Amino acid sequence: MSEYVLNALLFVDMAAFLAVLFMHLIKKDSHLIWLYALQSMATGLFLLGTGIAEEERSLIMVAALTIIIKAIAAPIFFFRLMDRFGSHGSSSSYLSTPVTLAALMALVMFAYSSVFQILGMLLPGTVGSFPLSLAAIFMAIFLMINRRGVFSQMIGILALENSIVLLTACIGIKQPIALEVGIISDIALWIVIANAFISMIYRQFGSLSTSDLKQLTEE
Amino acid sequence: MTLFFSLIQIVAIPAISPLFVGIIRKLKARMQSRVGADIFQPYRDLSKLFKKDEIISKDASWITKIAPYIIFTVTVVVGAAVPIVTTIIPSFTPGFSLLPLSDFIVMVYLLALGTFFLALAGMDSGSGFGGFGSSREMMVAALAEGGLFFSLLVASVASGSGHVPSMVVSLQTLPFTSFMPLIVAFLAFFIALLAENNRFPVDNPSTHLELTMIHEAMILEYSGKRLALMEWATANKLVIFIALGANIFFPWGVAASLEGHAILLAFVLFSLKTGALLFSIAFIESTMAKFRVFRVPDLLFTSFVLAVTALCIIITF
Amino acid sequence: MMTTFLVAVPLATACLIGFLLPAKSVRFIGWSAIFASSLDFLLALFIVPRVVSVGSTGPAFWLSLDALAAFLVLIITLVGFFASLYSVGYLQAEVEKGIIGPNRVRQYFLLFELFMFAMLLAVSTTHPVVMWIAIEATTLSTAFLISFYNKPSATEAAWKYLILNSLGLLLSLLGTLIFLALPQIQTGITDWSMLQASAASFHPLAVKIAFVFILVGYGTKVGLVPLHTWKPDTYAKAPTPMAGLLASVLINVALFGILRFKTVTDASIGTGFSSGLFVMFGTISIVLAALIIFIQKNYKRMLAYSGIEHAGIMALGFGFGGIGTFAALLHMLYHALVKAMLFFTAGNIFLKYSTTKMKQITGVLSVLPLSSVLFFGGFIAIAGLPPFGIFATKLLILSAGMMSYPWISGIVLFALAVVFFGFFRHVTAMLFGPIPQDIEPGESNMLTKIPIVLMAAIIIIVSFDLPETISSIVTAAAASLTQPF
Amino acid sequence: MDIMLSPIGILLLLSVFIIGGFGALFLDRLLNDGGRMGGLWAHAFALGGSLFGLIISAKTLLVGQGIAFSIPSPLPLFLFDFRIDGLSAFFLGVISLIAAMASIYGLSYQTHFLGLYRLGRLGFFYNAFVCSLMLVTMANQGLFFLLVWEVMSLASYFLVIYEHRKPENIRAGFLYFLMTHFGTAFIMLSFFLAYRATGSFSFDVWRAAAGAIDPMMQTFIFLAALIGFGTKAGIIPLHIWLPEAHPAAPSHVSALMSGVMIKTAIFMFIRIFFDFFPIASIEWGLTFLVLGGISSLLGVLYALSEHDLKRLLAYHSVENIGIILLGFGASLTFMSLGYEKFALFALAAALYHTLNHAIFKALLFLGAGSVVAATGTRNMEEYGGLVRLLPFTSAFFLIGSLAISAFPPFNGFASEWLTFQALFIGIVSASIIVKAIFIFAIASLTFTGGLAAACFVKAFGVTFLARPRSEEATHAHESEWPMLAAMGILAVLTLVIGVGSGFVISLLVGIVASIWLSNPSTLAFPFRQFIETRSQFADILPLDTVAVITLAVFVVLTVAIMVLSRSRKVSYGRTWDCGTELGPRMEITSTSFSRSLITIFQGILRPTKQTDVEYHDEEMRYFIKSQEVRTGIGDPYRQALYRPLSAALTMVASRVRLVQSGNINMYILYVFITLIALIVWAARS
Repeated sequence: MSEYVLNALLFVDMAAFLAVLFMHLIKKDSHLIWLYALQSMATGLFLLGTGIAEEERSLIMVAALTIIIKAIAAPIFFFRLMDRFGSHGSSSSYLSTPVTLAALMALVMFAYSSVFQILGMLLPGTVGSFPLSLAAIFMAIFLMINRRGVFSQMIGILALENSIVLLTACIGIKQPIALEVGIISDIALWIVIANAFISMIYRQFGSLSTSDLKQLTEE
Repeated sequence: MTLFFSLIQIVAIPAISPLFVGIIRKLKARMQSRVGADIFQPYRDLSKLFKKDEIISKDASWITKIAPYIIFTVTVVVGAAVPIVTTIIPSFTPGFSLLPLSDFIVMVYLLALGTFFLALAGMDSGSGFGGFGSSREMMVAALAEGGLFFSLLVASVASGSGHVPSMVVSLQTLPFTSFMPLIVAFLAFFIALLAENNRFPVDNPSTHLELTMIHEAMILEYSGKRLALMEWATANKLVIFIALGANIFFPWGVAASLEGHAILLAFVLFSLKTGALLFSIAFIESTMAKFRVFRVPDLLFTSFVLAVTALCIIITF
Repeated sequence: MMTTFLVAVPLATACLIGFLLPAKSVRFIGWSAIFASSLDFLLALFIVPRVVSVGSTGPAFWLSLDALAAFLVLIITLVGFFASLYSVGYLQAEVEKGIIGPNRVRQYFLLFELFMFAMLLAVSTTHPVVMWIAIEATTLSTAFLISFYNKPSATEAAWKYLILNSLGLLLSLLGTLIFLALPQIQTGITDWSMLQASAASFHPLAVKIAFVFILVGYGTKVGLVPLHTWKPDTYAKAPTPMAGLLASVLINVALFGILRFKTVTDASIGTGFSSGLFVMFGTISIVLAALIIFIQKNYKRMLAYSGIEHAGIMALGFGFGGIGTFAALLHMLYHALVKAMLFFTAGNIFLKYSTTKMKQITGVLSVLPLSSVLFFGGFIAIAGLPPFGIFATKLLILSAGMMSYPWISGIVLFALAVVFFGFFRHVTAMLFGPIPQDIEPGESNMLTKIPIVLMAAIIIIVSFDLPETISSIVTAAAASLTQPF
Repeated sequence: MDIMLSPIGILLLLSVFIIGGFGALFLDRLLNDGGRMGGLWAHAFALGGSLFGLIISAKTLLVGQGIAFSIPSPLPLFLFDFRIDGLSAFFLGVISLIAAMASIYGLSYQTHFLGLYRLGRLGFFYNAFVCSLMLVTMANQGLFFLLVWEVMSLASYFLVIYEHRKPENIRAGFLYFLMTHFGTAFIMLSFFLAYRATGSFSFDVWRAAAGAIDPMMQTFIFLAALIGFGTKAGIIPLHIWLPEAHPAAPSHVSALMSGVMIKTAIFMFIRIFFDFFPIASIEWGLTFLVLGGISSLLGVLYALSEHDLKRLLAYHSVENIGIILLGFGASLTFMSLGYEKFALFALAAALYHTLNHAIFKALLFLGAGSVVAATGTRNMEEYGGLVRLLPFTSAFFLIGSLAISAFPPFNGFASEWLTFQALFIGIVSASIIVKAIFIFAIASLTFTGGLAAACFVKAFGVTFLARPRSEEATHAHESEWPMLAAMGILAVLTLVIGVGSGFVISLLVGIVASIWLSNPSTLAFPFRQFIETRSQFADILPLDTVAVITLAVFVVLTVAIMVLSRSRKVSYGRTWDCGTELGPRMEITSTSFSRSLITIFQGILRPTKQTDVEYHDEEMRYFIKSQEVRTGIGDPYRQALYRPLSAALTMVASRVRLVQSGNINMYILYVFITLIALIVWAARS
């Protein structure tokens, strides 16, 4: 592939990484949805770019599907959901912002550490940056740990899934089209179920904060 | 000849035991500056009791009826095996001698069998005294057994054999120097003798005061021939202990053979030794006060400790 | 052909129940579910001997059963059959008591069949990603079953189940993709045999990290400590037949996933790495479960922790290798049956006492004569006491462990004693004692009694003389696990 | 080789019990007569089976040829390996003898449970229990042994909680099964260590590889075996289940448990320390001596302070196990000091006491069973005057008491005398410590003898003599003939084995010699020669002469006195009562009987006394309405050992419970930390 395409893909990869980074910093859930849409769009574009560059018709199809479902349909679905929650659409985090940033920085350093260096070199394709998407994965998991909101945990899972897809695209694994569609339909189904649960939680608990979900203990 | 001698050996102890009791009473009376009955009075008491009728409590069972016989038999059987004058073991037919009976463990446990039935008989009539007497008796017997057993064990280890007659024979040859542990063992044995025969510091044989009597409480319900048997058995037991004490811990002079002069010498020495023992028993009875019941265990534990120290000395040197 | 038909049956019944049958015909839905699972069980009985003779059924639409898969299919269909029987009885009793409306039964059996389909698909696929999708489908299908009673605590349990399992599965997806990305295999569909064949050429570090992702991913599904936290809540809040099925069979399916990748890792870097991980997870699971069972207050949570403990025992078995693998596989069968029976009898107790707090339950022996005896029998089996099979497998695993990890086997031996201590204390407290006033003795309907009696019979048969086919399939499976071809 | 001694014979033996057990269950279900027929069926088959077992053991001993065969099993390490040599034949004989007596007793005793509990269940578990007891002596492979051992514990657990409507039975059963499982965990540990050291579970391999085990591993194996089998034997710190479980079971089962089940632990001790690993150092012998001494002394002291008849007998089992361990410890010490002959002699003493204790303890428990069945309560304070209502039972109980208190013509004395002789040999051994421990052992044996006599005067006197102390005691009636027959046979046995001690000693020395002299291939052991040359043992303890002389003198004396005093009248009046009417409360009770001894040993027993006074009105506190005194003895084991253990476990468990904090973020953090940690570990390794 040409030099120009590689730089473009690197930029898109960086965009997805930044989207996950900002997810930690904002408070309102609606912003979360925008950032998720951004990350999905970046992933879709990345797939599209690699597909076009390598004339892989199936990859282009997958990219289109990702963009339609994850970048467009899901956020609209989330926004319609958000209207019902009104003022509860925000969630605080356990660690204060500076400490969160320090933790994220540690995770990024861990992703770039020697442990994964060898792994990066080993894997065939070196499109985009392997450690970057690995860092995105760790940050997505950390988002779920840090945020008190049930909604942000769901977004955390979806962001994690996006970064995994991005990582596999970086490595350049050629999946048969049926499996890719299978995974995407799984995620779509998951989104529907998760939102059903979120509305149930809202109806039964009256709030979206995980600190209310604490009755099930050993006592 | 041996058949006749064996029969004498069996009859000897029951014959002389009332005499010993009579002597002790006489000595006690003298020490308390009383004239006291003559030494053959116990014989007359026994014959009187044998001629009297009997009253048995209707609550009592067959154990009350049979116990006196068992206890008396036990004392006779053990008495047969105790060397009084000679160390020859009475035997009726060549294969059938009283050797097994002369093992000191068999003796101790046979006497314990007697005490067992005595205690049961005590409880059988259902009166408060009997029950309490048996409880006290079993306590004393249980604790005294330690001292008794270990003192005899010291003699057995010193002589290297379990049978009393052979113990006496080999102890006679023991040099004087190594006799010190045997003296300590004798002290332990003497305390055990006083405890087992309900003599003074542990129990008062002559009283019927509820607080102080242990042995007397158990035979309170008896009368007539059964009471005679009980009294006689107690006397037998006393003679057995005295004979054991005299002949094991002071073995000299016990005749090894059946000639006349050896028997005569043995007889004299035996009466000297037993006289001394009887005198000491009488002396203790008239000078010492009876111990409180819960001080008796300390006395018996001292006897046990004495015996164990004697054993340790014997083994190490 | 057989396997595709086997996998398709539950899917067909799901569609049948979902679309064709009206919600009101509860009886018909129940019987169709029972028919489907019995058909599946017969198919499995037919397939297993063939797999024993042939080695593995021919691939059709990515589906092929080798020895290990066939053994698991047998377990799934066996326990599935009893679960469907019991579910019909249980739901019928619950509808009578008015806890749930009749239309919920349809939703229950729809999700039940989807769940069975997903498990059978997961076990019989050749492609790792398809297996992943199938296991993800099990999570999705059971999510609503856990929040079946629409109580806040049920929703909370379902939410934790969903989030934690999805996180785990995404990690295992990453692991699978790394495995697939390893240099040589770039061409399209890969299956287990191809993965194992090219395993020798993988780079050791890459394989280790990929296996770690797989182990943590599917480990969350198995419920190994410290990834187990969703399990007690789920089994406490889910309807008891479903909890029984989850507790007994889903562990095996998830373990199956890990075992597949274990063979690949062992082929490339030797057994040291993976067995060390398995033993570490196994020991921690047993010790923690032992301690928490000791002071447990809720009998369904106690059964959940017993599930964690037995997952730990199985992990130990696979970690120790040699006889341990054979014993662990056998343990899968015994544990699945006994745990399901325990849950079903606990379900009967719940139907009668309608509380899960052990403090309020006494005199079960006189209230439910049959269920209590089987509950006590189940306890004796699960605690590994002689007449039942788990005693043998427990001893075999520990003796296998004695050779390689003596200290760990010692600790595990005493942890199992603590488990027995806690479990026994609770069971005796529940079984004996006077009957509480407001409980009238007597079992509920027939369908809650037949399955547990049949299961007890099967447990005794399988424990006393292991049928020939089962022991040969287990030896074949163990062989495939220990020396990959 | 007739079929009796072949594998078919053994399998036939086991099938008898299986048919008996399942037949009982089936009959119980079939005819709804409360299980009477099922119970009869079960006990009849158990009787047949035990007689069959008795014949097998006798034949094996006489022929002097052991049997060894194995049945393959589907599981890899499992192998149903049977082996009957001299030692297992002896224990099989003891088990079958007591099981036969218990079954005869059970035939009519079980009717007491009619209407309360189903008898088929009792029959089934009874057969399972006896069958597993017999199998324990035959198992020759580690895992097979563990299987049979746990089946034995399980069957006896169900028998202990047979009367499950009584809460104290449930508690007793719970404690019993828990302690046995705790013991089995240790046994498993010792077997696994042996497996690790020798590479196989088969006992034959262990025998072969005994020398090659390194001392550290060997100490662990012995320690684990000591704790494991010590729990089943009831050695002092591990005995707390014994006085709870044995009284709870039906009497013929507690006779079996107390007489025989705890002996299986002794059997395994002998197997491990003499047969598999005959390389134990002297410390082990001394440990057993000390444990035996302590167990016997404390066992008899606790028995003294009991006023529940069956608990008293259970504590006596602890005491007698102590005596057996004294013999066993002495033989172990002699073995390590190199005196083989004395070791053989001491072990014969231990086996002799095992046989004797099995017989007279079974007799006493069956007697106690009749008393409890007749009066309906186990509290001795409510007995009294039963000697007239239960003449035969009281006679047999008296013979049992004489035997257990070791009085000469009876078997108890013979084995205790032998143990004494073994201990005497120990005194003259070399080092000071060994001498000191042997002196301690002799002291404990002496005091145990004395205190046991006191305890049984109390037990027999309070139960049978004087006047009934309660209403129930007055309605007691004699038990049916099978129960009396069983007790009768046992009573005669105590006398026969006691008087025939010469023959029995030669038999035991033959058995003990078979452990070392039976060549591994043909399993033949030179038992017959010992029987022929029994004359050499005849003069050791000829109790027969003692018995004959005592009897002769007794007869002569009685006849003489009868004749002499035939003219004297015997009249029956009231007991001397100082003028006041003697009520039942004025007799001595078991508590007051043993109060003096308890006060003497208060340092050890820590007696507790609790007085609650109830006044007519609380403020004035002058007029006492009622006063209650509750006396008991301290239980140091629960306070010092078992409660702190379970409290620590609960404390740790409640700490660990915080893992399940309920907060989902924490759960995800667990997953994340595990992931990171494992990745770092994988990268580094």
